[in-house]
Amino acid sequence: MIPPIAEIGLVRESIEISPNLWDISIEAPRLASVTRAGQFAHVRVSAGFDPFLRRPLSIGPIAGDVLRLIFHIRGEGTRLLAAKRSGDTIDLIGPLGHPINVPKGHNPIIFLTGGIGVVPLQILDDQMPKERERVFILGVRSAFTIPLSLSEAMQRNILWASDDGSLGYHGNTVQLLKNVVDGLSADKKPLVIACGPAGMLRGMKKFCIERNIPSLVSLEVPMGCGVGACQSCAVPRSDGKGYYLVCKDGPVFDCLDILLETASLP
Amino acid sequence: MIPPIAEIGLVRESIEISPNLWDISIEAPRLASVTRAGQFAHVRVSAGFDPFLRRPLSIGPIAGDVLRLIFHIRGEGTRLLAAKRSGDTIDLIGPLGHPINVPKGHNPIIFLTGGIGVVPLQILDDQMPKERERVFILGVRSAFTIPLSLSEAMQRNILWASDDGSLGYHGNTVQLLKNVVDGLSADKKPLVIACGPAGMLRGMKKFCIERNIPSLVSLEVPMGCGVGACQSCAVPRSDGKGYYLVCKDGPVFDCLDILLETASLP
Amino acid sequence: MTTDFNVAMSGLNFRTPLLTGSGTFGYGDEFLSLIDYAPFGGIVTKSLSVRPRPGNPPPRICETPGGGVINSIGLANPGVEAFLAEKAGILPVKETKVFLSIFGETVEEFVTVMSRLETLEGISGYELNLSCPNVKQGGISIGGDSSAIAETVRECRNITDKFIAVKLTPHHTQVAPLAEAAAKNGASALTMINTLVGMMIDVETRMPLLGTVTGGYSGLPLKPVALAKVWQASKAVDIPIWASGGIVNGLDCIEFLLAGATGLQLGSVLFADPYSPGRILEEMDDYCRRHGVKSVEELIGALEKP
Amino acid sequence: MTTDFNVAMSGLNFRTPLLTGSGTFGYGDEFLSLIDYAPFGGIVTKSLSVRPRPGNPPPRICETPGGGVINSIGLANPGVEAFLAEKAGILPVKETKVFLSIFGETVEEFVTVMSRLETLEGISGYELNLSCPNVKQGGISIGGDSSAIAETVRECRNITDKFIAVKLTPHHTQVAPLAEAAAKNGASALTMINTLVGMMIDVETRMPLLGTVTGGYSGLPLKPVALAKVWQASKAVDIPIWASGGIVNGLDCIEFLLAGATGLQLGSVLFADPYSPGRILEEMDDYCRRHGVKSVEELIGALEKP
Ligand SMILES: Cc1cc2nc3c(=O)[nH]c(=O)nc-3n(C[C@H](O)[C@H](O)[C@H](O)COP(=O)(O)OP(=O)(O)OC[C@H]3O[C@@H](n4cnc5c(N)ncnc54)[C@H](O)[C@@H]3O)c2cc1C
Ligand SMILES: Cc1cc2nc3c(=O)[nH]c(=O)nc-3n(C[C@H](O)[C@H](O)[C@H](O)COP(=O)(O)OP(=O)(O)OC[C@H]3O[C@@H](n4cnc5c(N)ncnc54)[C@H](O)[C@@H]3O)c2cc1C
Ligand SMILES: Cc1cc2nc3c(=O)[nH]c(=O)nc-3n(C[C@H](O)[C@H](O)[C@H](O)COP(=O)(O)O)c2cc1C
Ligand SMILES: Cc1cc2nc3c(=O)[nH]c(=O)nc-3n(C[C@H](O)[C@H](O)[C@H](O)COP(=O)(O)O)c2cc1C
Ligand code: FES
Ligand code: FES
Repeated sequence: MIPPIAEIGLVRESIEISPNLWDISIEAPRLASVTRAGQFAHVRVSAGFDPFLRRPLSIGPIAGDVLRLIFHIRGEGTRLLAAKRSGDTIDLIGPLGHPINVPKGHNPIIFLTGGIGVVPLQILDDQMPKERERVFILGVRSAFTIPLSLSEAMQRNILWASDDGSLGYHGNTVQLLKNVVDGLSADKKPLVIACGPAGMLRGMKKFCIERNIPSLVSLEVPMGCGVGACQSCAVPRSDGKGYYLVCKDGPVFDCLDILLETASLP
Repeated sequence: MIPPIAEIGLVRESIEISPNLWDISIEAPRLASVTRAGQFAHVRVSAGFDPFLRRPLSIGPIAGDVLRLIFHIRGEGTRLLAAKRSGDTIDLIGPLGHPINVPKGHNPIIFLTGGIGVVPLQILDDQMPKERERVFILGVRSAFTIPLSLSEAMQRNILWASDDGSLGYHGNTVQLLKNVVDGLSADKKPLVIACGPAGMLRGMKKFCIERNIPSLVSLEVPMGCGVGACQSCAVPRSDGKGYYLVCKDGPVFDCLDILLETASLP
Repeated sequence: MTTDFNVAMSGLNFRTPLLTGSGTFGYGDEFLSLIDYAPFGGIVTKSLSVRPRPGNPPPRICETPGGGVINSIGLANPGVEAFLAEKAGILPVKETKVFLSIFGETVEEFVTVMSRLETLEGISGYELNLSCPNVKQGGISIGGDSSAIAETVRECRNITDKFIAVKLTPHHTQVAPLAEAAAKNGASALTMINTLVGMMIDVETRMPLLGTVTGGYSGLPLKPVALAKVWQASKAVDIPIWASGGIVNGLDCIEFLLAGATGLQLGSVLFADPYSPGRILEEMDDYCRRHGVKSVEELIGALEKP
Repeated sequence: MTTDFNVAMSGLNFRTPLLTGSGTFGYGDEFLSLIDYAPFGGIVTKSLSVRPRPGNPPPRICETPGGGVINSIGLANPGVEAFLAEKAGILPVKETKVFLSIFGETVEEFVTVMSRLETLEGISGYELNLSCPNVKQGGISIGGDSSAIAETVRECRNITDKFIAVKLTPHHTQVAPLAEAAAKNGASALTMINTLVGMMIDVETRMPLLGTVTGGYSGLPLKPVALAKVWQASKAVDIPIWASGGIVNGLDCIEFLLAGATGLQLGSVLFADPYSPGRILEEMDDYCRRHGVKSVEELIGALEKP
C-alpha cells in the first residue's frame, strides 16, 4: 500500500449536478497518479477549526492530473466544500484505505450502488480490465437526482432502480439485484461489491448470504485522523475479536468479516 | 431616566471616515427621539453567538430619526459591525446609562476628547444650550486620523492637538488643556468633561485635582448585559465602598467618585 | 403555538420549562421594560449572601473564540439585609415564579440567609449555589463534597417547605454521590451545571483578561459538558433536573429535555439576546409540531438508546 | 527561525516544547509519510493497558459547534504484550523523544505495564493516564483522589528512573492536592488536562452521537479550561507542566507558556492539520521576534499580574 501523502489540490470546476449533489474536479497530480479504486481522501473543509475535523470522501473518477470528489451536502462540512470555486485550493490527504481487491474467479462482478455510493465504484469500473464481465446497478430516488452526469451515465452500462419508478426498475436496488441474480445462468459465480445507504447494505448482505454469493461493502463512518492513529472509525468484527478500523483496514470489507447488522452507520 | 427599549435599526449609510474608523447612520426613530448626550446603545454584532456578547457604543450625533455609531475597529465585534451596509438591520438596546448632567454655574465647559472619545461629547455639544461657553479639545494621532467628517470638524469650534504636530497643538490633550486653563481669566470656573484613552483620563484627573477643577469622565469597560443585571462593568469607588456599575451608574462619573488611577480600563 | 409547555416539578406547576440562570438576570427587574416575562416558567435571582459582597476586581468579563464567555463577578450582591430593605420590593412575583439563589461560605450562612428570606411573600423557592468558581471558600468546595452537600441541603430543608434547587459544579469526577446527597436530604431539583473554571490571556500585554485571572466559563462551549452532567444526574436521582449551560436556541432545549432535564435555564444568552425566551419557545414549538409532540413532558428523558 | 526553542525539563532537554497528545498520534508511525518530526520535542503514544482493550461501541467521534470534538475511543489498544511483540519496533525513537502513555484500572496494572515497557530501548519516559473519561474504572476515578495518585506515582517511580508525566482530569474542584500528590511522589511533569466529559444528541433521531452516550471533549472549547488548570497547577507545584487542550496555533502556545506550561501537547489539531507542528513553531517564532524574546524559556510563567 502506498503511504498517504499530502497534496494541495487546485479546484478546476465545481458543478451542482443535481440539487445538493456536487461534483468537484481537482487538479492533484500526485494523488491522481497513485490512487486506486476504493480509496478515499481526507479533506480539510475549513481554513480554521470550526468545523474541526476533515471529511472523508471517496476519490471519484480520475482523468490525467484531475480527480473528482462527488458528494451530497449533509452538514456544514460538505456545505463549505460545495462553496469552493475554480481556482480555490483544497488540502487533501490520500490515498487512504486499501484499494478494492477484486478476487479472481468471479463473474459477473455486480456493482450495487445507491445514490452517492456510486462514486468509489465508478473508478473501479474504469480501472477493472475491460474484458471482465460486470453489472452496474445504481439506485436513485428519482430520475431527477442522479449522482453522475448524463454523459457518464450513458458511458457506463447502468441498470437503474428508482424509488418512484421514474428511471429503470421501480423498486429498491436489492430487489433489482435479486432479479439480476435470478436471471444469471447456473454456471455464473457472481460477486457483489456494494456501496450505499446502510439499509441497502444490510439487505444486500442478507440476500447474498441466502444465495451464498460473496460480497464486499464500502463503509462510511465518522473519522478523526483518517490514517489509523486514533481508532475513531471502528466497525465490529463478526469474529468477536473487537473492531476493524475503516480508514486502515477498509473502507472495503468482505461482508462476512463485519457485523453489518449491528454496526452503527450514519 | 427612560427605561431601555429594544429597536431594530435600519442602516442608512456606512462610511470609513479614516482607516478602521467607521461612522454608521442608523434609522432608529424611537431611540433617536429619547437618547440624550452620554448615553449608549448595546449593539448585537452577530446574528449567531460568536462573538457572544453585544458591544457597547456611545450614541453619536442624532439628526431626526437617524442616530450615528462611530467606532474604531478593535476586534471581531467592531469588524462585523463595520461590514454592515445600507439596508442591513442592527439590533439595538438603548438608551443605556445616565445622560450627562452638566452642573450649573460652570464656565467654560471644556470638552476634553481623544480619538473616538469625541463621540458622546459631540451629541452633548449639540444638545447644550447655545449660549453656554465651551472649549472643545480633540486629540488625534495625526491630521489623517480624525474621528469626524471635515464638515463636522469645521462646524464645531475645535482646538486640535496631535501627537505628530500635523494638526493644531503639537502634543497631548492634557498639555493643551493646561494651556487653555492657564489662559482663562481668574473669574472663570471651568468644568472638564473628558472621554478618551485611559492615559489621557488619568493625566486629566491629576491636573484637575491640582488646579481644583471639577471634572467628569465617560468610561469604557467590558460589559455583559448593559442593563445593570450582571455586575460585569464594575469600576472601583474612591470611597472604598466597592464598585459602581458603568452601565447603570455611569457611563459618566465625577472624577472624584472613582479610583481612575487603579481602575482597569481597556 | 400548539405545544403544551406546562411542566410539573416536585409539586409546583411551571407554565414553561424556561428559567433564568442565577446572576444573568439580576433580581428580575432590569429587563421589565425590554421583554415579556410570560415565556418564563420562573426566574432565578442573583445569589445572595449573609454580608454584602463587593465582588472581584475588574475586568470581570471576557469572551473566548467559539462563543464562550468568562466572568469573574465574585458574587457581588448587597447582602441579605440590604436586599430585604431595598430590593425585595422589585421582585417580579406577579409576572412569574421567583426562586432566590443563596450563597454561603458555610452551612450556617446558607441557613441564615434562607431564614431571613423566608419572611418574604410570593417566593416559590430557592436555588442553593454550591458551585461558584469565583470565590475562594464555600461554593465550589462545599459543592465537591457529598457530606457537605447533604448537610447544607438538610439544614435548609429544615427551615422551609418551599422548592429547593441545588446547583452543582461540573468539576467532579462522579456526579452520582453529589446528586444523591442532595436528593436524599430534601432537594426538590438539581441544577446542572454552574460554570467551568476558565482563563484567557492577552498575549500582547501578557495580562490575563480577568482581574482574578480565572473565572467562570459559560456560553456555547459549556453545552456538551452540561448535557453530559444532566444525563448522568438524571440517571442517578429521581428529582427533576434544571439544565444550565450554553442554551441559546430551541433545539438546545430539546437536547436537554431528551437528556433528562425538566427545567431549562437561560444564562449568558440573555446578554446577547434578551428576547430569546419567546424565540426559544417558538423554536421548541416548531420542533414539537414537526415531531408530533403534544407536550414537552413527553420529551423529558426520551433519549433513544444508541 | 531565530528563536531558541530548547526547553529543559527534569533533566531532559527537548529541542522544542511541542509534544503530541496521547491517543491522537497512535504509536508514532502513522504520520511518518506525511510530516517531518523535527518540530516535535517528543511524542506521547496511545495509552497502553495490561490486557488488550477493544474499545467502545461506535460511533466513537463527533463534533460540536464552535470547534469541539468528542471521542469515546475507550482506550482501544492491543495490550502491552502484543504491543511489545508487534508495535514496539515501529516507535520513532530515531526521529524524536518517545513517551509511552500507560493506563491501568489499579495501581498494580500501572506497575505491570511499566515494568514490561522498561525492557524497551530508546524510550525517554512515560505518561500516566490518570484521567480517561471513557472507561468506567481507573483513570478518572484514581485521578480524582490524591492518595490514589500518590500511590500510583510512587509505585511507578520505584521501578523507573525515566521521565514520568502524570496526566490529570479537569474534573476536580481543587488542583493543588492532586498536583502535589504527583509531584511529591516522583512525577517529572504534570499533564494538564485530559478531556472534559461531554455529550451531543441528534434531536431528529433522539440518539446520542456517540455509542457510549458521553465521551471526552477536546478541541477549541477546552483551551480556557486547560489554561486555568495549567496556571493553577504551576502555582501549586515546581515540576514542569505539559499543557493539553485546544492548542491549534502558535499564539495558543504562547498563552500556555505564559500561564506556566513548559511542554505543549498537540492533540485533536493533528487530525485537522497534521502539518501544524511546523506552522506552530513558525507562529511562535514570529511572536517571539516581535516581542524580543530570544528563548521560549523566557515566556514560561511570565504572566503579568492584573
Ligand atoms: C471512506 C468514506 C468515503 C466517503 N465517500 C463519500 C463520497 O464520495 N460522497 C459523499 O457524499 N459522502 C462520502 N462519505 C460520507 C461523508 O464523509 C459525509 O457525508 C461527510 O463527512 C458529512 O460531513 P458534513 O459536515 O457535511 O455533515 P455533518 O453531519 O455536519 O458532519 C458532522 C460529523 O459527522 C461526520 N459524518 C457525518 N456523516 C458521515 C458519513 N456518512 N460518513 C462519515 N462521517 C460522517 C462528519 O465527517 C463530521 O465529522 C464518505 C465517508 C467515508 C468514511
Ligand atoms: C459606554 C461605552 C461607550 C463606548 N463607545 C464607543 C464608541 O463610541 N466608539 C468606539 O469605537 N468604542 C466605544 N466603546 C468601546 C467599544 O465598546 C469597544 O471598542 C468594543 O466593544 C470592542 O469590541 P471588538 O469586538 O471590536 O473588540 P475585542 O477586543 O475583540 O472585544 C472583546 C471583548 O472585549 C470588550 N471590549 C474590548 N474593548 C473594549 C472597550 N474599550 N470598552 C468596552 N469593552 C471592550 C468587547 O465588548 C468584547 O466583549 C464604548 C464602550 C463603552 C463601555
Ligand atoms: C455574569 C454571570 C454571573 C453569574 N452569577 C451567578 C451567581 O451569582 N450564582 C450562580 O449560581 N450562578 C451564576 N452564574 C452562572 C449562570 O447562572 C449559569 O449557570 C452559567 O452561566 C451557565 O449557563 P449559560 O451558559 O447559559 O450562561 C453567572 C453567570 C454569568 C455569566
Ligand atoms: C481521539 C482521541 C483519543 C484520545 N486518547 C487518549 C488516550 O488514550 N490517553 C490519554 O491520556 N489521552 C487521550 N486523549 C486526550 C488527548 O491526549 C488530549 O489530552 C485531549 O484531546 C485534549 O487536547 P486537544 O484539545 O489538543 O485535543 C485522546 C483524545 C482524542 C481526541
Ligand atoms: S480515523 Fe483515526 S483510526 Fe481511523
Ligand atoms: S454590564 Fe451588566 S451590570 Fe453593567
